[in-house]
Amino acid sequence: MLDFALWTSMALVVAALLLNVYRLAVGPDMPDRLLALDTMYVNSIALIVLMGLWLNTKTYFESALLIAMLGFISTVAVCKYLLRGDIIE
Amino acid sequence: MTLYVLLEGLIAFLLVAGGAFAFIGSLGMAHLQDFYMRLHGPTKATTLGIGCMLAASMLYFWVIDGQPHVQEMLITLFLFITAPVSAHLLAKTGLHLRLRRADRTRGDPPELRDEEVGEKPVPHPDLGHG
Amino acid sequence: MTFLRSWLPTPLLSSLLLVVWLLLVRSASPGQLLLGSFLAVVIPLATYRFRDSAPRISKPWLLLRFVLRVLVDILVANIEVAWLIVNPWRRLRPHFVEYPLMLENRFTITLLANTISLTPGTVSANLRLDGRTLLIHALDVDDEAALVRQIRERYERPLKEIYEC
Amino acid sequence: MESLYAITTGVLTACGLYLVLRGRTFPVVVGLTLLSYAVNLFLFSMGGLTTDGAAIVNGPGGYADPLPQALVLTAIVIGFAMTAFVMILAMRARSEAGNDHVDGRSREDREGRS
Amino acid sequence: MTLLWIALLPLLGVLVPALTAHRRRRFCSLATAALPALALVLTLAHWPSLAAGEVLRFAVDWMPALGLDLAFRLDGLALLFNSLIVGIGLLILLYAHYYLSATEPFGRFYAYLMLFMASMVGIAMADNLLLLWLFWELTGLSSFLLIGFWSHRSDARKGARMALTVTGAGGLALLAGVLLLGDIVGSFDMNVVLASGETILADPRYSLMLGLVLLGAFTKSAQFPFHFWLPHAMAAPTPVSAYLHSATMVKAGILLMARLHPAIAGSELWSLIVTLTGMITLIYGAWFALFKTDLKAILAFSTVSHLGLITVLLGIGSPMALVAALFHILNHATFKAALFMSAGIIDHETGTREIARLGGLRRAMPVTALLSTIAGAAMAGVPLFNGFLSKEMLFAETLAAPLLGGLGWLLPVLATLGGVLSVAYSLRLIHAVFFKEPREAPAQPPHEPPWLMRAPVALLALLCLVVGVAPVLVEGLLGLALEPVLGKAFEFHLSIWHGVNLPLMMSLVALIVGVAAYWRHANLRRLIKGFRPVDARLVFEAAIQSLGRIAERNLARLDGGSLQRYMTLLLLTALVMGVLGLAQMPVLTGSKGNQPLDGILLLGAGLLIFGGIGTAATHRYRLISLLMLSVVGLVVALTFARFSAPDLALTQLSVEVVTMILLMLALFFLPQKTPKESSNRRNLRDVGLAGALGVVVASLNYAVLTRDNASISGFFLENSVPGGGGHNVVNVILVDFRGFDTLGEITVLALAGLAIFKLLNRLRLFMPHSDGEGRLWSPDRYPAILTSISMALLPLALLVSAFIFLRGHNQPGGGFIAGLVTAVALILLYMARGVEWTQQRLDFPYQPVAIVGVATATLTGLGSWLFGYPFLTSAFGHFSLPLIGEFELATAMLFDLGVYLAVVGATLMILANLGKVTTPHRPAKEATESHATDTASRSGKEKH
Amino acid sequence: MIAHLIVLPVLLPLVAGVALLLKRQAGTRLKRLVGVGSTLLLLLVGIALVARANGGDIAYYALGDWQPPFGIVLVLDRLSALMVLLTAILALGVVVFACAGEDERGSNFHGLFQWQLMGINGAFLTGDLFNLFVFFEVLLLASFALLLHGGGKARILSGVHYVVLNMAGSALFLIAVGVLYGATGTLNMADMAVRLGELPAERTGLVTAGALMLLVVFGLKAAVLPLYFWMPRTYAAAPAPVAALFAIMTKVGIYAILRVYSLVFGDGAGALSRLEQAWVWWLSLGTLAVAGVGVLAARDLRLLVAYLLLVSVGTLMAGIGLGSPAAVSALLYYLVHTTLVTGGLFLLAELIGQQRGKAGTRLVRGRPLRQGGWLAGLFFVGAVAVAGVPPLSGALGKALLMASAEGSQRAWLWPLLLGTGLCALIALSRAGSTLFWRSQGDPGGLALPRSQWFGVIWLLSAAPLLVVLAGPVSDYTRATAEQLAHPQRMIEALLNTGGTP
Ligand code: NA
Ligand code: NA
Repeated sequence: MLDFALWTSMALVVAALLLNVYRLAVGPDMPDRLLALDTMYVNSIALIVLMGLWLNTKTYFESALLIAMLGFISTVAVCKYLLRGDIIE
Repeated sequence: MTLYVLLEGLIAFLLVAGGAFAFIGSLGMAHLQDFYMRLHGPTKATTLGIGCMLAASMLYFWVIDGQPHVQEMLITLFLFITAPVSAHLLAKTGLHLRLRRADRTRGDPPELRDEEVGEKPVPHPDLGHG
Repeated sequence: MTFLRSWLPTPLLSSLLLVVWLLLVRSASPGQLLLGSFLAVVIPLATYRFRDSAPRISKPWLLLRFVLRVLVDILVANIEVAWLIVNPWRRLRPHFVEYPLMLENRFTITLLANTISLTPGTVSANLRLDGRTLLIHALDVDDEAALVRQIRERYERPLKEIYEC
Repeated sequence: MESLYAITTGVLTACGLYLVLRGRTFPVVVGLTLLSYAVNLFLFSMGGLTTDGAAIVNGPGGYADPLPQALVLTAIVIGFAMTAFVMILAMRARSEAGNDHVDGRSREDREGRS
Repeated sequence: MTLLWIALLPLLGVLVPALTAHRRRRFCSLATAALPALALVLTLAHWPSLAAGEVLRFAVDWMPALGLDLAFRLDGLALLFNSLIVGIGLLILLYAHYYLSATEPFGRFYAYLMLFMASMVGIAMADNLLLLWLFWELTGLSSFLLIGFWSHRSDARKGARMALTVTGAGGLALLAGVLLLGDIVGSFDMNVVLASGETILADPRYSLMLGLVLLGAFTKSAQFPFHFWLPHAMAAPTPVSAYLHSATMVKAGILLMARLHPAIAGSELWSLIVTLTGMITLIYGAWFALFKTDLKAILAFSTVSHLGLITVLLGIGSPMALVAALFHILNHATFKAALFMSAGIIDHETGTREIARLGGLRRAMPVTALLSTIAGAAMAGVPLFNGFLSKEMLFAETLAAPLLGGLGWLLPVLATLGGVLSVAYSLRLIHAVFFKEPREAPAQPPHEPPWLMRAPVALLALLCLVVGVAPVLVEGLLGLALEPVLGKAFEFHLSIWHGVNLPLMMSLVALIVGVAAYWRHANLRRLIKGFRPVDARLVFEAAIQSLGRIAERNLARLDGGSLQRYMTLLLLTALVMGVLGLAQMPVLTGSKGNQPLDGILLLGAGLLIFGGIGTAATHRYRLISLLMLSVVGLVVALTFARFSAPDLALTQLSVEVVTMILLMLALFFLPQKTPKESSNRRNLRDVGLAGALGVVVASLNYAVLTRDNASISGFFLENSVPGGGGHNVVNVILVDFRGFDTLGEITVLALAGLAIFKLLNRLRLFMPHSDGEGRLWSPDRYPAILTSISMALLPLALLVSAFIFLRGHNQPGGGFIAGLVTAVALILLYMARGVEWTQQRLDFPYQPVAIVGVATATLTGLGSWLFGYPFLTSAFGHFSLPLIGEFELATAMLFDLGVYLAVVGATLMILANLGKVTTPHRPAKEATESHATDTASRSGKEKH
Repeated sequence: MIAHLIVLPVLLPLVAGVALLLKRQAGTRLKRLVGVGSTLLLLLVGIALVARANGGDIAYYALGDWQPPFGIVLVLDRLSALMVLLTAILALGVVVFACAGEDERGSNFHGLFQWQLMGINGAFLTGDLFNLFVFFEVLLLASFALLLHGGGKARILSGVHYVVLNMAGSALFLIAVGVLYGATGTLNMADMAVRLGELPAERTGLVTAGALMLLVVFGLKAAVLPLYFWMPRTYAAAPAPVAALFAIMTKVGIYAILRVYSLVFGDGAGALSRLEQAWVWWLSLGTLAVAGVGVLAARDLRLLVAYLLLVSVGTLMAGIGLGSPAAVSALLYYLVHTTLVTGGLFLLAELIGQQRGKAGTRLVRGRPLRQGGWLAGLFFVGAVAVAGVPPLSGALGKALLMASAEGSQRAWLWPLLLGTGLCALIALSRAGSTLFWRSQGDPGGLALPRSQWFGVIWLLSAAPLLVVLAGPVSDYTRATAEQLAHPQRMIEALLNTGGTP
């Protein structure tokens, strides 16, 4: 049952990532693409967690933690760039 | 024994639910009509989806190791701190760029009106590019 | 007391840090407790200069209640939004809502804004420069006033209560 | 799996190199970054592709080759240092030359010459 | 040992004028003369022993690897030449003492002269082929300095360069020839070479070697067609001309031919080339000497002619011809030096060397006139003067030479023609200057020069006369000199009268027709107007200049200054190399088959390919391209995680964020879009090239991945815990097994910070006030929500980085990642709160942090010295404290702390400094803004 | 200290650099003292290393006490000792020269300089392929920073080319190292040599690809024909002391080729043995030809010197292409000569430019030089030496190399070598006569400081000294070449117990 759930979940996350890619490619505007990228980051946390479950290891916990903590900073930087141009002012 | 079956079921449920939320979040992002609406999916559904999976992971390792694993809560904590911020900034950026909203959207925020207060009107030197 | 003040200016933050540390190292051995406490004291001191004068929490127990309420809201309302997204027959009624803020402190406003963003159906889209109005984008709203009222009662008031302002 | 991996590094390398061959500094820097990703993946795989074998020793087990990992880590950091430098150099070159062509010559210059 | 002194004394003599130049000229001249005079005395002192049949040699090893020895010999030939070189050199010195004007830097002049003398002596005495070549080239250099002495004059500069170029080229050919010769013989030792004539002639490389050596000799001795530099060398001060073109420089080639005669002459080829070249030169030089109007030019062309004469004799190569050659070397040196010096006196006194403007000087300067007439007569080959004797010997030898078969009559006829011409030009020279009435009276009446200035001329003229009357006097010297040239002793006798024979007739013909020719000179002139020689200098200059132009054009074609072209070349080279390797592989797939694929892997690969191609395809829209790049960065991190590299995943993730921020910061000051410039063809070509290399890389990758790898890594896995005290092998490799790499790497990082700091110094940037679409910037400088969150995040981030740092040795993590996390958290503050606010609170300089990091790592490594271990040896131990329990301390942690600090410091140096530069809120705000508009308007012109 | 002698050439400049960079605001005098002092010490260390290596033993230093092939080792043999000493000699002249004020024109000169030396010495000493990469990067980044010292448009723009090409080169390096590691499983060069001896035939192509790509990288650093284009302009634009120091940077590429291909792809490598040689040979000839053209075309003294450096690259590569111990010995002798002399010429060009005012180093009529006599004398020495005209060192080096060519090699090498020599002669005589003779107006400029004179004379005095000491120097290079021709000795020293740790 767990295996099935794991694979289902993975399939869903994969599908989610593909949707992100779609939005990233299509746009139409910069914030759309940025949103797609940001979501991709978050979804990749899911991917890592699922991998940890699959391999039965906690080695990748920090990777997920780091994405959660730092992933949004790229988004913030691009937003700031679009808003103000100069991101450190 | 039954406890384990129950737990396994719970874990499986959480996993699938998490996957489903993540998917729906991205689905919303992919197919809703305007940027402001697309923003909603990832901000919440995805975050919740990750939360579910993390819960599943916590439970799973708890079961496997026989001792509590609550580390994953930290990831959720960070996500809850950061996700709304990126959503907010994205929305702000969308407003700043005056992205089109769906026609039926109600409310007329001044952010989306034509006149806006900005800084000195010096044209960008690269305007001619491209 | 002054000793405690100067070494532990933000007890709540310090305890949060200690908890996080123990979660991180997945151990509550005396050694880790000691190390965690050390970090929980040192880090706030080191980063003290980077904090604006944060509002003091007068009623911590209310904070706990608030957090739980938000969690539940997230859970419940998310299902609603999921349904909104998935359901092909449903026509969404998006709405830009201007929300007049009662809170004045930036930090608490941030908490409110983030709460609004996390709870389904709403994203705080712009905090106006004057800090008085929050522009909210709602995914599916029937009654603007009801939304404003709900936010006010459910989130803003408790926050005001928690922080002494 | 190995073939897919190899194709991927190949494609990334090609994309990076294509950008490196562009005439403006920014795409070139982006290309160098992309190239370094590709090269890191390449170097990383020189010890083979191992699933579930992080080289954290505790007992016996099939571990991934840790040496290429250490090399790649070094390469990532050096690559970052280089990228940072070249990016800012490109900014500086733009401010000196007035344009961002890799040769510091504007289109008029180049057309005037040839 | 005295041999060494003879060779070295003139060389030391270079220093004397340099040291005494500040004294009075008389002192300096005398002092300069002392050492060469001593050398001359020493040389002559060996005469008796030479006469007794000895050959004196001296040798010490110098560069055995090359076969170069410091070896000198003193034989008859060297004696003859040394006497000429040093003897005439001393006379020239005396003459120059009066010749140079008071303001000229005589010390320098003397030094050059001495250098030249030393190098000539070296050629004469070298007993090693390579040593000979060294001195040979040194004559070229010193003559360059001498000819260009009046450097303010364009003709002097050009003449000097021409002489250097032509003789230098010859010298290079000579080097090749000498190396070949040494290779044929197996030694550069002159004795061995001279004794190996037969081996040399039999060697298949003989003709090539001969050609190269003769090229050297002919260029130096101004043989046709390399003669053209010589007349232009006349731009030198007259003492120089007198020296270089009578006794020395031009004789070097002759000397070389004479020196190597036993070894390389003796073939048909030699005779043919040398004789014919000499003959052509003889006629050519004489012909043009007749039509020159500048005194020194006449002398120059006559020199060319006389060198041809000597060459002819060397080419004929019979014993008497060699005697004649040596004899004429001596004779030519005397009369030509005398004539040059008197030409200098005339120039000095009248201010001109144009024969048209001269005339009747016998009245004003009778002594000079007499001396010049004597020397001129010698040059013309008038009986009773020395030139007559050697010229008659030439006639005799041309008659006897068994050359050219049926055309054998040609040589004597041409020789006679040469004689005719030389009579004519000598007569013209003397007559026009001293005897013909001048066309106009000179502005100042000329005087006789001081008698000491005239003394050298007198001495030489006297020699002409004495030798001409009593050639017996030089028989001994010539005999000695002949022996090494001929390779054996030879008995001969010089006399004035051989009876009435064909050579005498030829001399008479030469005299009579020569006088007649001068008589009808004007008609002849008209006759040859048609084929006046092209001015060699102009041709040479034009040739050199067009060489430069051609070089420039070709270089521009080759190297257009285009990075794209360079990069294409680099990649093409790499492609060729890669393909060459792959082509040698019988099969690409190794023995280790593919592992199974799954959906996640496909997705990952798909995302990477999407991101990569997306980055490339959207590169003209830079921000989008960046987002695509970010996808690649993220998925690369996931790939690392997927394939068991958590440390790499962490590093990649944090570097990715920092890179992104960096690129955004930079992009602000660059155009937002790339104009479409490249043609489709070029794009296609680039795609092809990049794609091909991609295929190569993929193939290599695949080939390695499908093969087993017997790596040394087992050692690391085994020793990580017992030897390095850590469970995370990657980290132990980084801080211990290969800590030296890491030390280098943090140095690189710190260097990047320093370099960027340098780059940002006084950087002038324009600040766009609106974005790419012309939209104004948002007025919200520091969005409040971001502000609050960045502050809330900071303590948490620090805690996490402490966690990552501390566990690094045993679990994924370590100093790098911890450092990057800290830095990113701080950068977030910069983004959220701005430079001013943050800087007030982070008020320490970053450079020391980075450097302290490097220092910490270094000092940790140095610590092991205290315990007698090599640099970077680690130590660790498990300790136990009550309450806390067991814990581990390792020096590697200290090393890692250095890494942490270096990363934090360097990253902040890079990003924060970059942020600061671009921020208008600085003390120098006004200045920046004026710059900004400035640059903005400038950049505005850049629109396409 | 003696036990750690081998690591000192890296540590000394590292520590000095740290000290200098730590106190950015320290007084100029103190910085100069530290910079010059450290370089002086480095010189002593270099001498000690050469003295030790000259015994003929090969020693190594195992960093972290991890024995080869597992840990990183520094290897001391005649070649590495020679290169370190050469670097120190060059550096001393350069750093003293810079003390005249060039060091104050931008930030952190002395610190960066020391780290640059660290990178160079590390590259010369390391016995590990990846560590070589790291040191390449150290010296590259330091050189980037130094190149931009003092700013200026030409520097920045030539810097872009330099940096971008070198970064691409670094990527290639990593690929090559990766392939070699993938095929052999080791990074230690001696160990790699051993493993190549037992390499299965089906991997030959893989290793060939890696080795040849590595050759591209080294060729890029060495500035050989299709890859040299970054060099002339970059060097011509660099500040004089930096350009002079750069004289050794191309030699790092040459050194790397010598080291890697003699050790790893030596006789023991079977089919892979000396696989670089044919390439190097033909490319060197091409380089010589192009460099000759460049020399003729250069209209600026600095550019001229840069192209002369390119000539020397071609000459050195030809030595590698010839391959015999005699040729390698010749190229090493020539390498010492050309490094010091071109370094001196770069410095000299700066002095000349300073005194010519507006005309700078452009080869056009300018004002006379205030100290023209001395400068002209030094220029004469440098020019004679670099053109390969007797009686200075270039001539001997060139003759040595020509003599070492055999058979048909001569037909290619001799004409080219002699031809470029002639080009150099033409160009230098033209340059000299324009700079020192063809002047008008009154001399201007200030008298030059003593330290600058020292720098130039220190470096150019190599030209006569190498002639006077031609015997011992060529004996040493000959022994070095023999050592390189027998890599087995090094392999034994490193992998058995032969060496002293
Ligand atoms: Na979100
Ligand atoms: Na800024």
